[in-house]
Amino acid sequence: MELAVAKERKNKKTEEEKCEKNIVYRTKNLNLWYGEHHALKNIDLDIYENEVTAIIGPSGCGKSTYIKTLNRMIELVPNVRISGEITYRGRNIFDKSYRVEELRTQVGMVFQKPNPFPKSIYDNVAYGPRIHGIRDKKILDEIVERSLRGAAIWDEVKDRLHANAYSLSGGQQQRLCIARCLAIEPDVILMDEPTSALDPISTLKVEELVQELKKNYSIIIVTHNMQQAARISDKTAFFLNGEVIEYSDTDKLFSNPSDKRTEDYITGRFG
Amino acid sequence: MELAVAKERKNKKTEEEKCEKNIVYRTKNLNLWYGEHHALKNIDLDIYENEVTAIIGPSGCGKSTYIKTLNRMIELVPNVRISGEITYRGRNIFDKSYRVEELRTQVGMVFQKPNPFPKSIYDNVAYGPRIHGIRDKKILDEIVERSLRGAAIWDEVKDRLHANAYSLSGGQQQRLCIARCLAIEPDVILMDEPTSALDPISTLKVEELVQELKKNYSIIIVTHNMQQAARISDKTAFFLNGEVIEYSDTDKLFSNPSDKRTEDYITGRFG
Amino acid sequence: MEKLVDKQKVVQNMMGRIIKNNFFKFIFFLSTLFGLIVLVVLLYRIFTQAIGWLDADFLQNFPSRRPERAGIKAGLVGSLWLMVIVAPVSLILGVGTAIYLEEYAKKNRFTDFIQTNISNLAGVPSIVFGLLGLTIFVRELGLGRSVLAAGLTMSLLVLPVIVVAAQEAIRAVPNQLREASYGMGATKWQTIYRIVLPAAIPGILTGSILALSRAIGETAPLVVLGIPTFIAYLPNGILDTFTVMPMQIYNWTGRPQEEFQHVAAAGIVVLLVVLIFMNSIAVFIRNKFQKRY
Amino acid sequence: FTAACGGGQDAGKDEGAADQKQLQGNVAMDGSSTVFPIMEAIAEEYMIEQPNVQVSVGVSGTGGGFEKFTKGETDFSNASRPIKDEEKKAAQDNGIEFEEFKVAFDGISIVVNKENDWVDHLTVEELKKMWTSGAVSGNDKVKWSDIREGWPDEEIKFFSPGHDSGTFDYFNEVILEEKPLNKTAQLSEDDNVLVQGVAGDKNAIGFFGFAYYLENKDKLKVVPIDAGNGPVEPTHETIQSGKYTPLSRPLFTYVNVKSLKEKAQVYDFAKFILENGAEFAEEVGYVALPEEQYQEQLKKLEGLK
Amino acid sequence: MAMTDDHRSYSVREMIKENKKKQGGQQFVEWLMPKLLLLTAIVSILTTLGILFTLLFETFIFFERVSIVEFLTSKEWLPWNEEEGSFGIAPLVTGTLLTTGIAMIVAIPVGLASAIYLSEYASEKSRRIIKPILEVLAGIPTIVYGFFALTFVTPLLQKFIPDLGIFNALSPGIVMGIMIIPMVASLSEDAMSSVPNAIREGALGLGSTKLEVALKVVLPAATSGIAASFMLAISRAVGETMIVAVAGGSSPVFTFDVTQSIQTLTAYIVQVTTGDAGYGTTVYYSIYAVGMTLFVFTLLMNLLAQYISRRFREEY
Ligand SMILES: Nc1ncnc2c1ncn2[C@@H]1O[C@H](COP(=O)(O)OP(=O)(O)OP(=O)(O)O)[C@@H](O)[C@H]1O
Ligand SMILES: Nc1ncnc2c1ncn2[C@@H]1O[C@H](COP(=O)(O)OP(=O)(O)OP(=O)(O)O)[C@@H](O)[C@H]1O
Ligand SMILES: [Mg+2]
Ligand SMILES: [Mg+2]
Ligand SMILES: O=P([O-])([O-])[O-]
Repeated sequence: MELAVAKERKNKKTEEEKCEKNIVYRTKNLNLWYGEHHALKNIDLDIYENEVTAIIGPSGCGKSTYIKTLNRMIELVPNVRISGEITYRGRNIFDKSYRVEELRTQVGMVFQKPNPFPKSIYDNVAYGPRIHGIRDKKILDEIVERSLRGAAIWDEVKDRLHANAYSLSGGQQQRLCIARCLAIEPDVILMDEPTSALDPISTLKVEELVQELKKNYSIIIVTHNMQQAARISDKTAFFLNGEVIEYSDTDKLFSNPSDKRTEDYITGRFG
Repeated sequence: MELAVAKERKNKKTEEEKCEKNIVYRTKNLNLWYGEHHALKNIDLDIYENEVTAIIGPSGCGKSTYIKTLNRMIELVPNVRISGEITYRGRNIFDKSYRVEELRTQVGMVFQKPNPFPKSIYDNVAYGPRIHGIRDKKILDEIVERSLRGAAIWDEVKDRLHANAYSLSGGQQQRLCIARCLAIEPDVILMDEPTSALDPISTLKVEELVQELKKNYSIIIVTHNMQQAARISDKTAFFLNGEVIEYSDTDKLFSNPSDKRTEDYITGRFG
Repeated sequence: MEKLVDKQKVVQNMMGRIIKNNFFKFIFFLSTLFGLIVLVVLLYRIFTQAIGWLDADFLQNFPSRRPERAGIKAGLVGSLWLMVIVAPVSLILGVGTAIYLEEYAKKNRFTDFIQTNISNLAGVPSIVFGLLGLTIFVRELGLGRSVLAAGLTMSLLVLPVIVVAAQEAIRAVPNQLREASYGMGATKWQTIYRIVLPAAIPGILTGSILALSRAIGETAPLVVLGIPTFIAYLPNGILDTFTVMPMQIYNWTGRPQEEFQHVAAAGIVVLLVVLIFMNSIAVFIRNKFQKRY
Repeated sequence: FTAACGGGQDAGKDEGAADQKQLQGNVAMDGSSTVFPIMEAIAEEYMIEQPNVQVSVGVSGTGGGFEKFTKGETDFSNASRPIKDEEKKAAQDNGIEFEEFKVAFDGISIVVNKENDWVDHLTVEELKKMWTSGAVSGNDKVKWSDIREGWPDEEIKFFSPGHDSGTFDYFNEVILEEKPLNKTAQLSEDDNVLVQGVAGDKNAIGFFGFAYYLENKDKLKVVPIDAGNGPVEPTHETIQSGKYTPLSRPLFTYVNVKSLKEKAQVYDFAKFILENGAEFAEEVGYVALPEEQYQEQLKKLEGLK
Repeated sequence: MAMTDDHRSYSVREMIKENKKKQGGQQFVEWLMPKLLLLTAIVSILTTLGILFTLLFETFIFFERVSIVEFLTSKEWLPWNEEEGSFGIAPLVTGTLLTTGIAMIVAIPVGLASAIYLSEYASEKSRRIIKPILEVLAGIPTIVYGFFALTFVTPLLQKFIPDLGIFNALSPGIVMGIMIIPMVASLSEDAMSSVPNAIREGALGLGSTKLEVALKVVLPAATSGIAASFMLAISRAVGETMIVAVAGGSSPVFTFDVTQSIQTLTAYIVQVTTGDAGYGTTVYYSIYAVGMTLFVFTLLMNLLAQYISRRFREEY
């Protein structure tokens, strides 16, 4: 098992602080095949509460595959075969009795390309609460406002809540997607390269938002941008060819990688 | 005007070596609008013969727009307006009498995503020579072999020249596209993020190939990967918001950028 | 390295290739124009024949032995009644089938079979559907030559077209939207009902309206069903007998009196106006709700 | 007369129901396309008198009409020939009783092109010779000169209604005597198309219903037929009196006796047909029966009530 | 738990949990909908079965009276003669093939050329205007085309071909072709537009003219979609009724002469259903045999189309 880490980086961690953090996700010996293609190999990884965990690695190494497995979104792909175990808050997510809708209500997801619904801004955010049976207009209004505030986009859209979401810029769309995700108050938020389709300024905004959100949520973020991982995450996992090569505190991984391949990657030798 | 540079980097350049290189492309005060959107602003840039010129910059800064203007591919986009001048080998490419087909025969292009034709490998490479009136089977065979060798993919495909190009892997497809481009013996090769869709190993191969090709061709390459620019190019231009912020020898630009924004970018402060 | 590509020749060839391109561009343009010209000729002939016969009376009158008294009312209203059945039945069946095939069906032989069967039905001549409707709806189910029997026959006739259009529209909804919905913990049906269908509706409607306009112009299957030609009353319900515009037009063109040719032309104009109206709705929907994702 | 527009609804108002009981219900009629114009006219007028009765007239052809009639799907079936034995049997099998009524005469008119100045009349034999396949030295390419001395040495162009029409059926029976039709004949189901064909070709000859000739008198030349009593041209008089033989034929409507008995409107409509058939037949280009025949049939009808 | 710093009166998370307990109805809907939708999908199968049932039953009776060998091999279709009638399907098939063939000779080149123009040359704007106008052409009732063929095209053609009969295969064939142009154009255009622009750019980047891109790259890449549009067009032409019934004549003769009057399979069915033939006669049953022939024909066309589109399916 990994050493638990204190939230403030650069502080010296003491043995006593170990296990101060709760484990949200525990992955044990996970293997995944797309048909014949072995995309994830013996993954062991623990994700901690109220931290930002970054997953980095070159294209095709399995980052998206892994993060999609965490909320069983991977099951939408035909011919996927999985072995091993993932527990979320102690419960095996592949359990028959675990309804996938329930899991996904707890675990929100933000995607690489902003994907708002072709509806109004308001309806986008209210979508989640509505499908979960919240109908009361007043409560919905409140949820929408709070979520949009939470995603730091309220001020930009408050005057046009009923405009179509596609009238927003890419960066705004992405924050709207985050707001949509917040509206059902998930426990964990998965983000798959949430800024790769955004301009630098929007990227900055989203990054700040992630920092803000981790107070209340556990966040797992896939990124191909190492600087980004270094800037915003507490822990980083480096994937290569479907394997976890290295997983440790972000500071340590970037300043003093223990594996040669990690070093090659972060110094731009390949990828 | 920029200082001319000797081909071997790290050598000290002397004043006498100035202008040793011929200018292939000269861009003067180029402006470009997509409808209302001002995408390129007052671009001045000279491209030298038998060099690799890299263009870097964050997403949306106009890299692709610029490179597409060089072979007038940009004209395929409706509502594009251009002012200023680009001369290729002394001739204004926007000249009425300058046939766009002729220009593009001189200036090959490799795209971000490999885009082979849905034909056999052989027919892909033979396509260019054929449309230019070369019918002789023997000459075609020779051109195909030479181009595939030139793109360092001959050994991998020589036994299945008549297989469909889409049976190749992404990296092979990209090299096939390069071979296709070499087959008409262009003078300049434009490459728009040619490796961004490839895995690390294929990327490496393409990078080596670029180094090899610059002996015979002038190459302009767009990349979002700064390490790549540093590794393979002689000159680098840094674009931001449609402007050229800095253009100089690659070594200089990366080790000692003269603009604060360049520095911010290459140190990963944004983008 | 010796050059295999002779630049000189390449440049020499260039002019010929460009001329060829321009020549063919012109040919292609003429071909496109050809269809349009035929349309103009056709419309011109019909309109000049119809002029003077097409007035408010024509729209308000029932058929008559006297050409100057004959009107399209029964056919016009009958065609609309036909739509009352065809639109909901074919839409529900067509969209239901499309959703099943695109969202629920597993890739297996049975699904392949349904798919093959649908594309095959799309090619079955309309007159064969007439035989089907006559046997099953008119006779076996005892619906007689009613709006219902004809409507069901026509629904089956256009069903494959609607299924295919709806499938394409559903397929065009980006997967990311489905993923986003599932990601919120939505169930499959919630996702389909709240996300996929609304996004696909413009496409579905466009295809369906074009299919329905085909149903409005069809004659052959109704001839086989034995839909009456002379009717001087309007149907009160879906079990009443009725007639449609193409049947009336068909009858008028066969009459001995020259004047009926003009009546027929006037009928064609009315039918065309209805069709163009429907097509413009389709075009409007298509342009207005162009996919923005 | 345009005042009568707008259908029956308001027309019935002033005539009132003083002497006549207002009826209700449906009358379903189908069958011959030849009879259709007469029935259309009758139905149109009938519905002015009885606005609450809904009469529908279909055009499934004589055979198609009988198919439905013998299954009990219609009350009336119009026919341009008498019912056939198979159809009678089908009716019997389905327990359908029916009665036949004559409505009018049609005179099948033989026509040639306006510019044809050589044909003054044709005998039945000549007709038979030219129209029957292989009757002229085993050849279907018949010249005018093959038919009568002195006529041009040019090939005749034949235009005939399609094999499945009542008109052809009758021609087939009385002229061809069931022998195959000349194979060079152009066939169409649409009589207007035949009119155009004959009008457009100097060497053409064709035949179709009297109404189509009447409407196109100016474009065509009708041929008097000699059945042994000298050439007779088809006119109202010659057709009605039976002088125009053998090409004048009766048109029928068949009524379902059960409907007649059970539905007042069917009986009433049948009566209306017989009372007004003469007038409307003439109006749409057919020839009325002699008056006494209508009277006889009305009596027959009353007997069925 | 979450959002502890937020001053709110309720927890969405709690509300969702609360609601989950009452969501039996939702689960029932989830269970029910696929089954309902499957039922709608089965309607299409029932339709085919219905067609087969309708046709087979009466076709069977027909073949009790006429030998299937005669039906398939005889070159004479003389159903009207009670005693010496002959039921060889060949003349109707050749009539159908002739008109279909002519229609294809018109529709395929013109339709394809229009598709190329619309997809490769025309601007987005003109495409948006022209396509719907062409669709109007496809929407005009076929009976209108029938009279157009008879009263306009035939006389026009007679000026060039004096021997042309008033009924012939040529004129309705051409008009049918015109009617089908939009279908070929529209479907082929769809197939060509779905060829990724990247491939087009690749070719242009090599100095190709637009013509070369269209003919040497886009067309081959869109083969399957284009072939499918041809197949559909053929099916449509084979099944077309009113045009040939009006302008083609009703002479079932075994001929390949396009200037002659012919009869197609569909026109025969219309002739009999609107005609004089008695119920229960062999002629009556023959329309079901002819209908069956049409059905089998379109089935074969369709299987061929599927084979072609599978065979030439491009993966790009
Ligand atoms: N649906 C699929 N079917 C088959 N193989 C797949 C599928 N999705 C991904 N793969 C393969 O699995 C491997 C891992 O893919 P994955 O998308 O997880 O990579 P990634 O690390 O997210 O890359 P990127 O940075 O490009 O998003 C790749 O080799 C990919 O080709
Ligand atoms: N066809 C177009 N119509 C309108 N605007 C466009 C179009 N193509 C690009 N743009 C805009 O022009 C700007 C420059 O785009 P360009 O594609 O050149 O960027 P880039 O530097 O190549 O970015 P990337 O790294 O994402 O490829 C962007 O703001 C983009 O949104
Ligand atoms: Mg990924
Ligand atoms: Mg770009
Ligand atoms: O329709 P007919 O039977 O009279 O030809």
